[in-house]
Amino acid sequence: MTEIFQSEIIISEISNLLKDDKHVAIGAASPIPGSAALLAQEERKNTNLKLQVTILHSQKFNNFTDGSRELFDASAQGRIDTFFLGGVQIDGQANINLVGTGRYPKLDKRFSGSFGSALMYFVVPKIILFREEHTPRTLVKKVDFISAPGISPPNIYRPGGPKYLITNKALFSFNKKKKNFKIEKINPEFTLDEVIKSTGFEFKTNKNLKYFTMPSQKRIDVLRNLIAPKVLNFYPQFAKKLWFN
Amino acid sequence: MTEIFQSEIIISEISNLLKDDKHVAIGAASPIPGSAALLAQEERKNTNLKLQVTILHSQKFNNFTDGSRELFDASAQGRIDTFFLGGVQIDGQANINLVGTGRYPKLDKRFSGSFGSALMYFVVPKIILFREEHTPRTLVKKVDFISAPGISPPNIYRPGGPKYLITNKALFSFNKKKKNFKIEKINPEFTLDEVIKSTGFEFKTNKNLKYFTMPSQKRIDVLRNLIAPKVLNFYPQFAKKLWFN
Amino acid sequence: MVNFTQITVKDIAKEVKDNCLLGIPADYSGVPMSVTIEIIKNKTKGLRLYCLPLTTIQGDMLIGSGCVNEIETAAVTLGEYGQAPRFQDAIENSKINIKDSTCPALHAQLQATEKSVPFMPLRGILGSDLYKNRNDWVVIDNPMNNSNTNDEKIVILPAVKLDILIFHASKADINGNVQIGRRRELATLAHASKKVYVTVEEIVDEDFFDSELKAAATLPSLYIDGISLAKNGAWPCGLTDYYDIDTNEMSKYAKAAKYQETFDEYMRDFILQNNYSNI
Amino acid sequence: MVNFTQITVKDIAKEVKDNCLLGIPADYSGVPMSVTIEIIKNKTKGLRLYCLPLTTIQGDMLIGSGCVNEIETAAVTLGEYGQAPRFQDAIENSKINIKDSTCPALHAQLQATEKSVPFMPLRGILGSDLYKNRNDWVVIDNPMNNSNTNDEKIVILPAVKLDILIFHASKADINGNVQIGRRRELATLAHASKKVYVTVEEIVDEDFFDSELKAAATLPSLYIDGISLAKNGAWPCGLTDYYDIDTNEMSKYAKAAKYQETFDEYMRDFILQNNYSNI
Repeated sequence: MTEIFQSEIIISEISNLLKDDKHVAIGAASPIPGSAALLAQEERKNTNLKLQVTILHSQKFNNFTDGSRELFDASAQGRIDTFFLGGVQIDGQANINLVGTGRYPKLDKRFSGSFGSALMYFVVPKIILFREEHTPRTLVKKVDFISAPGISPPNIYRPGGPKYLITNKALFSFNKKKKNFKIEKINPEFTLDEVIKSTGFEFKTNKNLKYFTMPSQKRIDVLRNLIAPKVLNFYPQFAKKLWFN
Repeated sequence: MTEIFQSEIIISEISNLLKDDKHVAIGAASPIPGSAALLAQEERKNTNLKLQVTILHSQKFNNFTDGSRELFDASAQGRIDTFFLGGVQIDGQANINLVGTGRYPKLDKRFSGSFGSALMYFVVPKIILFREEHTPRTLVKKVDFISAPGISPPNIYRPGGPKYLITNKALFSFNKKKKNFKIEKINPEFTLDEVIKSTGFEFKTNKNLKYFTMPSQKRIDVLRNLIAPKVLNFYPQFAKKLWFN
Repeated sequence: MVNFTQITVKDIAKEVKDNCLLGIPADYSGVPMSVTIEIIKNKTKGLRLYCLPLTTIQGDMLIGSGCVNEIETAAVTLGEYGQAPRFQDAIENSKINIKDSTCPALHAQLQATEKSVPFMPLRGILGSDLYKNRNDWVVIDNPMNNSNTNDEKIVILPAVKLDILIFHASKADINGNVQIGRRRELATLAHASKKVYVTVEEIVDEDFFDSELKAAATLPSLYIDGISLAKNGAWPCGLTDYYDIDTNEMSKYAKAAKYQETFDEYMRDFILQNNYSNI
Repeated sequence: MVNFTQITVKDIAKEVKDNCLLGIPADYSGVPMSVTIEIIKNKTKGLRLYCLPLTTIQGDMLIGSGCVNEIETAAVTLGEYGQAPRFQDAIENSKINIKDSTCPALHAQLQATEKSVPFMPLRGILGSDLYKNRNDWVVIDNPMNNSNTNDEKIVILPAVKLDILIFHASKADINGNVQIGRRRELATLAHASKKVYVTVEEIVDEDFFDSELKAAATLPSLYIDGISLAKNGAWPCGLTDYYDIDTNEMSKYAKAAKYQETFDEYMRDFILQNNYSNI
């Protein structure tokens, strides 16, 4: 069997999380979620449950025609099942910080900004938090700045919110009522103890803790032969580094 | 000189009212204002002050591309200088009624409805009220239903409002401060007394009262040779009756 | 041949349930007359019509046929062919409820749903009797300090979500995308509707998204629940680049609709000899 | 040949006055880089950038060149080329003010101006620190009874009117209409701007309104105050159907912009050997 890259395993895991979706949207700077969504779409091509994938930074995979506000409008209308958000920091209550570390506004380290998170996190039913780096620096007890909160009081309109968090070490689910993460799957290269040590917040452990599933050779073939060339179109740097170097 | 139709004289008079405009818009069921605007546009074709004419019910003379809300948005933005409104009834305070006569909602006689008047009357700087029929039935003391009010208190945003009222008998100007109409021009076929008798509200008379200006032969030629065929495209019934029967 | 399940005009009409809130496009936006006839044949009752922003023969026929319970609109008119007689009769004799509105309010209420906000502000309106008769509209003090108008009062309008929208368009592509051209109010209507059905003159063997120009004129399939072919589907109304309004038929209708008896007679003929194919 | 007065890129840059509120299109909407260089050469000061909803190299260059006093944005980033270094430096060292926002809020504030209403409501946002740092945003109790959320709190955002908008597009026609395709956010930006200037790759000998399809992809001339030809006007950013982003140049910029000294050096070269014609 050919060597399987770390990123490909995560792509495969994310792809599994999309199985009942009808429409997945991919925002800025999300090559791994984008690849995962296109993979799921390809694998369901000949089934009754087609998957629509909208990749904002692509011409071809963007079926919106009402300008760049349409993603937000369509999401608020409840037409997008899954969206991905990242975070410079993510904390145990699923608050995300895309703005920077230190004391706002004069930050120690400024990052890009909150993008559409302050609406998307509220309205898309299945938000998957994705951050490759899994360290006490990224998964923190409390974020320095809340770009978008993980939970909201009942007098705030909030049909959507966090469902999963996936990193290069583990997959977590989020429990809205208990306001905490539970580990679901672990990268076989790490122990649970190692994951606990690299996580700045407490999370619930799982008696049925599973390992990341190795993608089948068939899936890897689909990914490399059919998906990679598509990704090259709109995330050229990422695709070149992973598949075309 | 050829016979000049009553409607052509009114078209010519309206055309004179558009002289400093940059953009005139024409709404539903307004063949006479539409003809007047196209005439003004044609006569200014080779000057520095071009006139843009938007006729909503035309494909060719409609330069909007944002759907049917664009007229209202563009007007609210202050981009339309002149718009026309009619009325089943118009009263001495320039209130207009497009809904019907009698006691709302069970009216004696129902008409089409208020269209966009309840916004347009507030935001377009020069609203020209146009109603061919000039009788105590159309120009009334008080309208039965206010589709849009002629004046507003200072805590209402209102950059626009009524400037003129033109009928087949007379042209009036409206004074916003004094909240009344003043007669400016009269159709030479009528006396001032006749106009007063056919008007249900009191208006200010004018020492310098003028007659409707007969359009020059040149203007009539432009109207019949160049404008009439255009009007035929989007107000076929009107154009056929007036010019092509 | 096409990558979506084509349905019939009858299928679409069946989706229009009694008492539903039905989106009605203006005369220039593609009037779905072929489906309208089927709705009338189905004896559908209690419809609430939401016009963006007005209706002509479609609304008048539905009202005259007893399908309508309520109408929210800025106008009902036959345009150059005069007033809408069945509408007039229904109002003058209190046969239907009316929510008299104004064009920009009808747009704004759908835009609120498009953005999933509970309301939209709109200027104008105050001082109009429209406001007096709408208990779903609210006046508030402008909470912003950015207005030049002191103590400004402003109307806010509720978000309105349609149960179903039906319109007629020129073309669908093989993937069920529909060409709407400049008729972007159809996009707003679709965004604010639970279900959207479209009749088209033709289905073309291409994907509009393969061309940036065509894509710009497209309502994407993701908002569309079903498409039916219906040649002359807007007749006797017109359709941009396809056919003009049928002036003879409109004059005939305007005359017939003056009285309920002559309207009923007209409708019997109209239904029998209808001009649509692919029903 | 054309029915409007063609101006130059330099003419457009001169319209960008010190301290004005300048509309900044996203990287996918047509970045007016040729004008950006001229603004930098003019040593324009105190600009307030309003990004819809983000900026990449354009904003970073303007900030690094000392032209900017404030930025309202959902993000500044070089995308695949990393963080925006001059922006980071400016924030970390308090050289500019920032109004951190979120994409839909930046859209909604312009839509408010488009409709000439003083504010727009928007859901989300509450519980975010964005809100805490915006004293121009207000929370109100939802005044409508149509919400399923009891005692709902909702944010309202002020209407924002831009002093000037500049973007780059593919084509203008002989009457000064500009093709924007699916980039309809450019229409919203234009509707909400006092002045609008456009650079284009080419001016074509036709009127877009002669075709319903082309008309649908058009921003009408009535919103446009001046047009200049600028071949490769978005370089090193890309332009749909014309050219892709210049990956080499972007990498080079991302590296150089890490430090002010290397940025300054880069900018000296960039200005001298710029790739735009028709300046």
